[in-house]
Amino acid sequence: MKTFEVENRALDSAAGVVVVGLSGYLDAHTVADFDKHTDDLLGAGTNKIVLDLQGLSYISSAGIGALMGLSQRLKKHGGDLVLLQPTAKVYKILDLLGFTRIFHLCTSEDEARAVFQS
Amino acid sequence: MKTFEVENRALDSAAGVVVVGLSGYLDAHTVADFDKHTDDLLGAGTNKIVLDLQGLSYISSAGIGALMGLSQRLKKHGGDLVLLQPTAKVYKILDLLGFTRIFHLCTSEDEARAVFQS
Amino acid sequence: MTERRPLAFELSCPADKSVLCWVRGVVVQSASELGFSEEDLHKIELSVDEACANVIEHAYPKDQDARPLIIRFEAEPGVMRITVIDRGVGDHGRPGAVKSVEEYVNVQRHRGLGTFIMQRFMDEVEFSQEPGEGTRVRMTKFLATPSAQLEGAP
Amino acid sequence: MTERRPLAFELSCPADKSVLCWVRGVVVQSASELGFSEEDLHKIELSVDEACANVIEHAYPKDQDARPLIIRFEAEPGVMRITVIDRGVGDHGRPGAVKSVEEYVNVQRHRGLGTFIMQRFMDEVEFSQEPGEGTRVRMTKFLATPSAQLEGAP
Ligand SMILES: Nc1ncnc2c1ncn2[C@@H]1O[C@H](COP(=O)(O)OP(=O)(O)O)[C@@H](O)[C@H]1O
Ligand SMILES: Nc1ncnc2c1ncn2[C@@H]1O[C@H](COP(=O)(O)OP(=O)(O)O)[C@@H](O)[C@H]1O
Repeated sequence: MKTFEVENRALDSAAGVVVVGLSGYLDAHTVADFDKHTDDLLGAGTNKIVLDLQGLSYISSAGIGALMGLSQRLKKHGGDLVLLQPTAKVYKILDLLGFTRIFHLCTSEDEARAVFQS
Repeated sequence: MKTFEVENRALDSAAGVVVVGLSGYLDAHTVADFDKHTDDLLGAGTNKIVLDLQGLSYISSAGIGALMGLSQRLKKHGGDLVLLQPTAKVYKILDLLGFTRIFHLCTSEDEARAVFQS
Repeated sequence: MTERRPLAFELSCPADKSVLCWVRGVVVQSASELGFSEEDLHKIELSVDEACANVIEHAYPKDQDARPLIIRFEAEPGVMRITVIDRGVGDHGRPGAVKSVEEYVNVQRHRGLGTFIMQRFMDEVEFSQEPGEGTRVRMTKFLATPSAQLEGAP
Repeated sequence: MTERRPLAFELSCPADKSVLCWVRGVVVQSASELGFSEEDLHKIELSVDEACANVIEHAYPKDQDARPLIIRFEAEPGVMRITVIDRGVGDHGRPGAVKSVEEYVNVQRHRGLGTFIMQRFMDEVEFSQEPGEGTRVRMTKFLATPSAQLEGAP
């Protein structure tokens, strides 16, 4: 049974921005898949990622830590991480913990694109 | 927390038919409420009951046994029991076990009323 | 994507009628992760309910305080086993289940429907009991293979 | 109508990452029966996940086969207690949780967020451990009274 999936969808290959869609739940169990996927992207030179969270139903500290680590690595390579449209529940979790102050959250792909143009 | 409810709604007081609505689940735990309620009705002289099962989400052998007992007691007093509009799940349970051959099932109040007029 | 490992767990709670709804919820949630059809989930829910209701009603003397109800759940590829265990009297000499709904209806004292349901809805049901050691009901349900499901379709 | 009795149960399963999703499901189902708000259910779900993830990741030596994870759930009127228990090393001298998200972000090695979450989301969190006896994390959550809920509303 599938519990977590991560897949690439190019947003703007000219600008080097990759949209990555997550679905299912991101916890201590599934985070290894996420790490492997994003390692591969970084290894291929990607430094700008929009994480589409519309399909993500849950995130725990393991997942938040992975987002954190990814964000810091992208920044080190001159890029950035944008979180797109978290579900109400994932937004609530991030917000209650204070992570909405830390992450770059967007509500539309246009907004996400603009982040990387500025 | 409410897990089961049973309440009277008169259908046709002239004809002496009482509609009883069930909601929640009818199992070994909640069946005592059902028995008490229907005992009271029989004590008050009711012998024709339409059990509206639209709100019933589950039934186990304890509940089926109670329906069975009620049906037989009503018949003994010259009346009958009609089951109205079970949910798909309750219908499935009754049907898989063969109880749709035993009980009188109706899909509308009109149909239920007709049972008692014939 | 991450795949699930087979699930194995044990629940233990007091043998009180009020736990039935909760037990059903846990069992259905767990069985649904294994991919059982909705109809099979109904069958599993009802069978476990019947086994637990029997523990609650029959296993312990009325005045006994400690009344454990234990539900063991084991999944392997294609098969789920649920064992319902009590530490009760265990020497009941189970009066055989009814053979059909018609038999149940005609018998004066309505009994034996619980066992009928378990045997009808599960693929294997084994009872074991030792006087003073309690009762175990071990129920097995096989996952229908895709082809078996096709054969079953209208 | 039939009222629920307070729920009390114990789950035990192997401390394997794959059980986390299932444990969350059981705990949320059980806590929701007690009438917790959706937000409180999120908090409970995450806190239990963190405590269990710690057992899975930290409690047992890598090569140990038997790795029990035990979750005890007790409800009394207005309060729920969940205790997460392991039989592991138990002598970890828990390195204090971070004090804020900003501290967590700035620290090089990202650790301590789990404990931060439990302490932030539950009303009481008590750790106890004995070398060789394992760890217990006992978390308490009070049901908001209707008036407290009103006060919390915007
Ligand atoms: N766990 C148990 N401990 C002791 N006796 C039991 C247990 N389970 C079942 N029994 C006995 O077996 C009988 C048959 O059970 P069942 O088929 O479920 O029908 P019912 O519960 O309606 O009698 C019960 O009446 C009881 O005497
Ligand atoms: N059940 C446990 N058994 C052994 N050590 C534990 C246990 N729970 C937590 N720890 C220790 O406490 C530390 C802090 O845990 P936590 O705050 O959840 O952060 P993290 O898991 O990110 O390190 C862990 O790194 C580990 O060393």
